[in-house]
Amino acid sequence: MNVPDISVYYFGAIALVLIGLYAVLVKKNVLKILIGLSIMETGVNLLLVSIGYISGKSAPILSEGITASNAVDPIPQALVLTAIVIGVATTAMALSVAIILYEKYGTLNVEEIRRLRG
Amino acid sequence: MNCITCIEYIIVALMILSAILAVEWRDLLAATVGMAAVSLFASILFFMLQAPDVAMTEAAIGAALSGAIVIFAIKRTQRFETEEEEKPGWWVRW
Amino acid sequence: MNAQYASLLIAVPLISAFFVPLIKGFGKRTVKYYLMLVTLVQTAIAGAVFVNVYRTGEPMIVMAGGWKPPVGINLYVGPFAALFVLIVAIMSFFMAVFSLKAVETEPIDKYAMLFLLLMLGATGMIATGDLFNLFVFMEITSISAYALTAYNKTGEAAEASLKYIILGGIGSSFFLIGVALIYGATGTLNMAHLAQLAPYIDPKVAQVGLALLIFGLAVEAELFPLNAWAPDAYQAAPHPITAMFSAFVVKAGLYAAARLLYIMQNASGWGSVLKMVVIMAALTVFVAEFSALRQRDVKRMIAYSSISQVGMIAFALALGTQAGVEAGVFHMINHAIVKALLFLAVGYVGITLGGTGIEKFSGLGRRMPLTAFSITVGSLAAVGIPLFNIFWSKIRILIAGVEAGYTWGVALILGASVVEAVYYIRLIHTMWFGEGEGRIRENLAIGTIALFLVLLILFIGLYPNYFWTVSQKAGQDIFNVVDYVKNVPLMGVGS
Amino acid sequence: MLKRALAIITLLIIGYWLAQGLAGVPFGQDKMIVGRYYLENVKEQTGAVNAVTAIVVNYRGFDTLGEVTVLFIASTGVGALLWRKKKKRTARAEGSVVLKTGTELLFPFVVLFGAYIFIHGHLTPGGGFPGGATIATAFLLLYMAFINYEIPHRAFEKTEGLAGMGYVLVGLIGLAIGGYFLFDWIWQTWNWGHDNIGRLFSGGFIPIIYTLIGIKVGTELSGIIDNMLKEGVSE
Repeated sequence: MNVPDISVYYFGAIALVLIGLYAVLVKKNVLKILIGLSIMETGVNLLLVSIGYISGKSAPILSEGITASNAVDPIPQALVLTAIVIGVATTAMALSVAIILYEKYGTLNVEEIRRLRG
Repeated sequence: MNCITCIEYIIVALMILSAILAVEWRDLLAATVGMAAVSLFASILFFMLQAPDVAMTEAAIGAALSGAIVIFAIKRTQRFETEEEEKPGWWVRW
Repeated sequence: MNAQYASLLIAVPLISAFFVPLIKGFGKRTVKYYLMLVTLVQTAIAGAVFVNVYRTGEPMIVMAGGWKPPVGINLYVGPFAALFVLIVAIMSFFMAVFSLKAVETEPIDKYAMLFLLLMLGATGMIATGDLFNLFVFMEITSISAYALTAYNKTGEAAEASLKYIILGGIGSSFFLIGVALIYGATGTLNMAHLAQLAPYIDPKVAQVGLALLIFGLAVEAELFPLNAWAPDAYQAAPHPITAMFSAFVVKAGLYAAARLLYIMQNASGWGSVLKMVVIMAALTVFVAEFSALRQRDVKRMIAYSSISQVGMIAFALALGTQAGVEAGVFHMINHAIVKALLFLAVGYVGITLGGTGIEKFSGLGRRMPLTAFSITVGSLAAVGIPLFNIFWSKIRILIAGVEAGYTWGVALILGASVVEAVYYIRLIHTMWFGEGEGRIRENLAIGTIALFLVLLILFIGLYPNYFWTVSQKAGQDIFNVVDYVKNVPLMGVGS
Repeated sequence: MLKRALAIITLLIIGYWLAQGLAGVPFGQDKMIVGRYYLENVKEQTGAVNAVTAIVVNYRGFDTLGEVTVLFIASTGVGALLWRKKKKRTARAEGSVVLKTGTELLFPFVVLFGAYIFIHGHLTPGGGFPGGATIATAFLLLYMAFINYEIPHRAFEKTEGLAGMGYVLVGLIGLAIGGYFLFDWIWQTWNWGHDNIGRLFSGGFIPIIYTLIGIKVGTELSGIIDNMLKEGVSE
């Protein structure tokens, strides 16, 4: 079993994805699950940006002497801008559903909700 | 190992630590703060990865606003997690 | 017709949805009629696009912003997309008519916006030719679907929606990791360009990336480990929305998965991903049919039946042969018609009699003869009786499966069909021979739509060849990647 | 405990699998194909200095249209789900004097700063989304400082719809003038601002679209905050 050789950014991103997934898998509280999902999304965004990074080059804003040959890849950054906004949209949607759940059942624990439904 | 690399390591470590705390804390308000901290550290990392646009957006939307709406939701529901039993994966059961 | 005008398919629903806040002051009925009008306009545009594509035989390539494909985003309205965009528009129109009667929960203006955007998302998913754009449209579809699932604001609806959100969130994160891997390995996001570069991707990256993409889409496409949300959401959503889920939202996910699979067919490690999809599909069929058997609620039972049919389509699409893909597309069309009819009729019963439990259906043949007749035809078609449309597509899937060497899968589907027959015949028996009296007047508009769909089922059942040639063309559009790449006007970037 | 251990083992397997895939995509290396084209041509083709903005609004403008739609869906959906016949705010504690005075003083400046961020999106980092979020933060401050404050709902909803329609209309004008949906007609057909790249009046339709997006995002996020903060009251 060989250990894959990855950089610290990749490691951080994968760690965030796994921690978020752990919360989604194991936790019972709805809001905790949603916090887990949000952490997962942050991890994915970090992964995307670090894939576009090129060592020793600077931000893709082509003023002040920065030319096309020494800028990092702009596409992943554009994608992440979109992904962040989509993430907050999902979170807002999910939270309002959680509020309805709490109003109907008086709890946020998913096991209790299941029991109350019978 | 120069200084920049060691700052990278420290920030990644802090980010993972706050993620773990955000998942483990029973107090949801504290967990939300942990989630916002993850976003902030990620935004520093974005800045170090030469992505200032993303760093700004993440700080404004990922850390501030999504933290704020989670706090509003907590205000309308309950603040503490109840004790839990061992039955993972409610959402995969039919 | 200038190919760029196909962009109206996206622009018209979008601008109409943004227009709704300005007319909401005129009252509920206005908003509902406005919804009908917009879907009708969309149907007209989709019809024009369909006629154009099938008459010229050339796909319409929309280049957003005037940039040529790998630089800009393109929409690829080929034979498949033209056909399904039309189906999406027609079904939306029918369901907009049905919403007149079926949806009374406030706020209607928000319902209309979400309805239009759900239609827009499915249209975009089918038409797009760019990997990340596919993700954006997937999110449009799924977020509006989350909101519409919980629209009734009952406890069940909220729970179903939350399940959907959690699974969908995991799915979209996985999809995005897949996009990151594929982008990192190729440096492009355009599907045609990806197809050209696929053979040069590192095999491990290609395998992991493609598996993640398919895994992410499996939530929308309702494949086995990720479809736990589907029955709950189908049951809890407003009736027209349930029909839309079954008729085209899931199809958009299936199509996207199939398109990505065949785009990457030159990458090494492709075969193993294909096998994974076949196994997931077979499990979907099996689990869903046996769960359907023990349901007491008719809407939920039909939901399970719909999921099992979706598994069959996924099985056909993942066979990796041309016959399989064509049969899968034919089954998609038939399934859309049959399930739209069934959910329409069952939903109508639900709003008139106040529930969809099996006891409400007792003696329905005497109480609401037209509705009962539609449900009967739909059930018989869903089982796959000869003379009805699904028979033809099912038998083609089975033949394609045997040819591709998946005899165990074919045996499983045949067994599942027997189970399906059991519960549908139980339903028909309850309707025609159960107790129940008191004739109820049936709504004319809904009756007309139901009759139209019934006639369509019978027509395809008797003369399958018209639709079979259309779906053959659409299937070749998915399967024949060489033509796909040739049709997209790629500009040479990089080398 | 057993289930938890099982979950952790599954996660580690997934992580190992992902890491193996990622090992094939080395960190810090130049993998650009399309990205190189953008960097080389961005100034002549779009007039923007910030390549990310040019990609977001111009080259991949279709994605951004979808993104705006997603946020619109979220605000509509939150509005639909938290809809009650009668709603009112339930805050009990008034903000402190510092918060109230500070908010009164800062509010115009925060809004102005948000506007600055989205108008200069083609020159500096930022753009419509962070700018809109900043504006929403200003309204958030108002909500926190004053118990009875509410945004003007009808006006905000209409602004939201109009800004969205404006974006699609700009795209449709492109279809009419240049023949392509979301075509940059200001820069490529009318050739406005070609001699002042790097200053405010350049970048084709990017400032226009980012202004529309900024207004839309600001109103939408304020609407979400408003819906989250108010609870239904029974009569």
